[in-house]
Amino acid sequence: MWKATIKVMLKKSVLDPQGQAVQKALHALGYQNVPDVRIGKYLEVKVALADRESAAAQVREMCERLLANMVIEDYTFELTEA
Amino acid sequence: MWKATIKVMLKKSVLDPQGQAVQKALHALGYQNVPDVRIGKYLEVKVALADRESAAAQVREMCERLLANMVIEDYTFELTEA
Amino acid sequence: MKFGVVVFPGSNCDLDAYHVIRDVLKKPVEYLWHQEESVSGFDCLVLPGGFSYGDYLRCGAIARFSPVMSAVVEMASRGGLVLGICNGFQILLEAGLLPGALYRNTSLQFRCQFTHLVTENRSTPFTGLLEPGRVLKIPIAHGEGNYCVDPETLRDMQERGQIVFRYATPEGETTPEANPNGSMWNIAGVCNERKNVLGLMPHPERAGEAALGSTDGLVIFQSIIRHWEDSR
Amino acid sequence: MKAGIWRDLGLKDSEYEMIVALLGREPNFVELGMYSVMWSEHCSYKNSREVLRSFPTKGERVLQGPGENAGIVAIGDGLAVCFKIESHNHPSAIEPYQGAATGVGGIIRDIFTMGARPIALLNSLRFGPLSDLRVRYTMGGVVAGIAGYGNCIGIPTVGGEVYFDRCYQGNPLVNAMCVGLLEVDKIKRGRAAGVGNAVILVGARTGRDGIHGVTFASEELTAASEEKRPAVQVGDPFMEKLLLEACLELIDNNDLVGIQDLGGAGLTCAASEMASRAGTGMEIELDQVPRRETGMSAYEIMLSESQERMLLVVEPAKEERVHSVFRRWGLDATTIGYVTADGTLRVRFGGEVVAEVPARSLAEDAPSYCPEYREPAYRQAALQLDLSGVPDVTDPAAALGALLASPNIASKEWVWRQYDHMVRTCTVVLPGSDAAVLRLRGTGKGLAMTCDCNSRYAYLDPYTGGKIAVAEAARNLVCSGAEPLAVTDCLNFGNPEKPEIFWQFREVVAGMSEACRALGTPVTGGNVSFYNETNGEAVYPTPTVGMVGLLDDIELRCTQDFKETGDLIVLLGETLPELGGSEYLAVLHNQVCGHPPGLDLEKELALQKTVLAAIRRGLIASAHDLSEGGLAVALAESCFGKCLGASITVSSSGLRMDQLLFGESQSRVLLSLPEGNLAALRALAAANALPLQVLGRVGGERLQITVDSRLLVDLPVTVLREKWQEAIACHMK
Ligand SMILES: Nc1ncnc2c1ncn2[C@@H]1O[C@H](COP(=O)(O)OP(=O)(O)O)[C@@H](O)[C@H]1O
Ligand SMILES: [Mg+2]
Repeated sequence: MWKATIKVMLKKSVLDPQGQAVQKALHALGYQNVPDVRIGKYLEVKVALADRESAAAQVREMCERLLANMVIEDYTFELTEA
Repeated sequence: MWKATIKVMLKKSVLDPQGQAVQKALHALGYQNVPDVRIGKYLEVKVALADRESAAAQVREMCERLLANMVIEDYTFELTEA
Repeated sequence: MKFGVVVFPGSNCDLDAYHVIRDVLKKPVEYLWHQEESVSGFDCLVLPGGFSYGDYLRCGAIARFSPVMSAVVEMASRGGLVLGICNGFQILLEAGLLPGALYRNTSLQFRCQFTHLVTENRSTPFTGLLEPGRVLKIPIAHGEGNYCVDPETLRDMQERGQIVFRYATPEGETTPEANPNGSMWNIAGVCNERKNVLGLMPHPERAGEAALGSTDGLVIFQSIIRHWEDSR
Repeated sequence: MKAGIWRDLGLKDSEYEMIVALLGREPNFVELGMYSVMWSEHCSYKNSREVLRSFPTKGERVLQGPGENAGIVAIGDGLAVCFKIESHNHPSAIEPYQGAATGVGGIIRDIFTMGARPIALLNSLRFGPLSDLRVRYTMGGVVAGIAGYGNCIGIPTVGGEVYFDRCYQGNPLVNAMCVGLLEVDKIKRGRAAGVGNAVILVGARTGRDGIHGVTFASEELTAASEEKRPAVQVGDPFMEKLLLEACLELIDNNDLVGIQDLGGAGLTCAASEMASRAGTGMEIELDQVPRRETGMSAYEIMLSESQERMLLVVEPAKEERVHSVFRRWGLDATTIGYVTADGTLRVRFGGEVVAEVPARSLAEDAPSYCPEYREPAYRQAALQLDLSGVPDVTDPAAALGALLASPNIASKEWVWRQYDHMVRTCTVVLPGSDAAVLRLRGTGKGLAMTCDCNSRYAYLDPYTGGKIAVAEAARNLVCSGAEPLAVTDCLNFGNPEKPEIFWQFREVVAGMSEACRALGTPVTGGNVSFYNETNGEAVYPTPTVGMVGLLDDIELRCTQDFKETGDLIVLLGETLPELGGSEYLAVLHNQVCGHPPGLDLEKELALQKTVLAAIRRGLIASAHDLSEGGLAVALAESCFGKCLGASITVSSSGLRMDQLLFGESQSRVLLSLPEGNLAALRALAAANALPLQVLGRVGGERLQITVDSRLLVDLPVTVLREKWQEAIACHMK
């Protein structure tokens, strides 16, 4: 069994209105020293497979098919034994 | 300058409808070997401070004040020099 | 008695709350810009529905830091009446004026529809005029109205009468089918211990005229007015 | 200039030569980019302009016809209604949520640009069959995107239509309509008048998104589209809400000389159109444009289609006031240039002039083409329908159930319950009736609005299909008690460079024009969306008609639901032996063929007059237009709202049973009314020479249809309603 921790972020070129709004809010709260905020998704997905290789392949496939929207998002992931 | 990567997740005791829906969708796509999915937020926040200690303190404060809702969410973060 | 309707950037039911108070209930009402630091002169504040700050991050999370909110908190602590509707409810939760949290509907979709409500506590300033057993028909319109609180707090709230409205069938039964968003215990609206702050997801201001399909929302505003008059 | 580089930007060789002739020199790369977007089909209407001239565009009430950002029609009391529909098909095909969301954002800007407060949204959607996974993903995303934007900005989405057909599988249609309200003396136009006035850019910062979006919209979708697509735009409805409030505040104070949104072709389009309309020029300093990304070139800044931006022209004396209003709303506003007298759009960047072209040449001088046209070969075969090979319906109850569960007829509640259709508390007829009705506070009046098109008809017979789209929209308004005012249209077609497609286009527009003339509803604006093809297969010609109507007395509004047990049920109009192009043939016999129903505009007018007069006299309890599924479906739908049964008896009088129950003959309306009002209704119908048939009564819990004394349908309303209600939701689970 593997646990994949997946980060899905908007591509750099794509507007992140949420990140911008949060950055502004942080400034208003007095945290002027925050020059950048980006907000994405974080997923923990368990996969019942024995070897790391095939787990990685499946996670990659699941990301591209469903978990990330490849038109506007990028993803990265890590695997740990679970 | 530090980059904080922050994960905000619903507390274990709180039902995660989005995680459940994604799990169902993964099963429908044929990934029956996925016993658990949890979904949260992932934030990248830059902080212009010199030492790690004060950066960590500020990130913690920002999380508790704004970035996470401690009633239903937990957060963890990591700092890397940026 | 004077009402104030707080306007946050992104509020959009401010207009509707203002309209029902001024044109239907014929009571004095003014808008209050979120940067206002004083709320003196107002007897009841309404935090209206909408998408303050786009609902980015979490609903109500950013708005609760607006300058006006310190004054709202202060007014609430003096026993002043505060009514949070939908996004306003979310803001009150984020500000800690009410217990619990609201998150994604279990359907993961926005829902705009009429719901029916039963009243658990008829002795709050907001429910005083409700006849026993009356079921209110009031619409909801939200994507994050799933109320959640830890079990101990829920028990305390039940004991203290802080659960005010629950989703029900038209006949008044609080069945799972009548629950539009997955809320714990079908909760639609709660108040604070002192009962002077109410938050609810349904929109009473949208149920103020027969042309809109229901006038059941009026009783909430009328109760507020009666309570204020009685307490003078 | 590298030979042929213009071709990569979508310009023909002859167009490049025109540009050289206009400038008296070769354009530089920035200039070439500007021409390429302004002369794209999307911006210049170069293939459609001539044909569109046949639309009637004038009328007593019309204050603004085509040519501005949206049309405007007077409605009395010093008020006017402003409305427009626009497509966002290709972006929605690639990224359903954001594509649809930004489509909504764009159409809202078109409305408040004119000085109007947006009060309602509608949408017309078309997808492939719901059995397809990708289609369900697309539909889910599109609906969520429309909801995400409209709900957040606080404008109710009150109506629309949704259809499913294989022809839309790879190329869904997403048309968004916005309706706004304004005072007649506050109309704003996109004009850069007044030499020396400041040009101010407000709203979101400019990024690299959507560069060449208009060129993309002017090509067919192919496998390569994935790579070619411009960076997809992400909408920010919160930003637009602030922008909307700030702009309306300034307009209300009369602080603006001109205003225009930045849509397709971004700054290039807004600057050149505003200058061109006013006969002025403009000088712009790109260094001043606030940017979201580093290292952007002049080309990118001029062509960016970043959302939620507006361009304003302001007198110098009012500049500071304007800036302060935006500051209060937390928005960036930057003076980026000024209006000049010489008609030239001059762009500076990094201290150099990077573009210098006549503004008018960008906005007005695009070539106009008259593409070849030819009747498509499919047509003669498709029009053939030999009914002798189609057995008449043997189990009408089962057929009715199948039709009610067909996604094209089934309840669209799964869609509209995701839209906030109540915000602003003016929606007095919610989604689910023939048209939505909004009250106009403080006047006692109301507006009805609808979107309609049956593209199957338009495919089989484009001329008739165009006519019917207009007539059906008007009929839906009339059934709500409104007088139809005017039309906005979204013409979705395939590649106009194919003679068969252009033939469809010409026929449809001719049919629509005829209907608009006959019904007195001029066209005040619209949008043409060509190149709706995947791998060479075009969608059905789909001329979506958006229409707005006026109710003088909001109390006299009408809905399609039966109201009272005992009311009489009456059919106005005539059922003809027609079955071609019907939903019945498609669902029960898997055939799309035959002549669509005919439309006699005189009869249509007589019908609409009668219905409107009857509703206005308060004679009518319910009115429902007969459309897909014919009489039986309309009857069932009228039962559903209040879950009231009905019992009717009809005689077949020579018609086949399927024609009688499910045929889609035009110009028919199903009414219910108290028995005491029948005589007055008869008199009205007789005065208009309109056939009237009393069919039966409202009441009970069952729908019963008797034909020639045989009880053919006898089912509980709840059973039928469940099929109808659950069909789409079941697919989308
Ligand atoms: N995409 C949509 N958005 C909002 N409302 C919709 C949508 N599609 C359909 N509706 C509503 O559902 C009802 C039925 O639609 P439709 O069958 O197209 O009506 P009609 O045939 O009378 O034009 C109408 O009230 C319509 O406005
Ligand atoms: Mg219909």
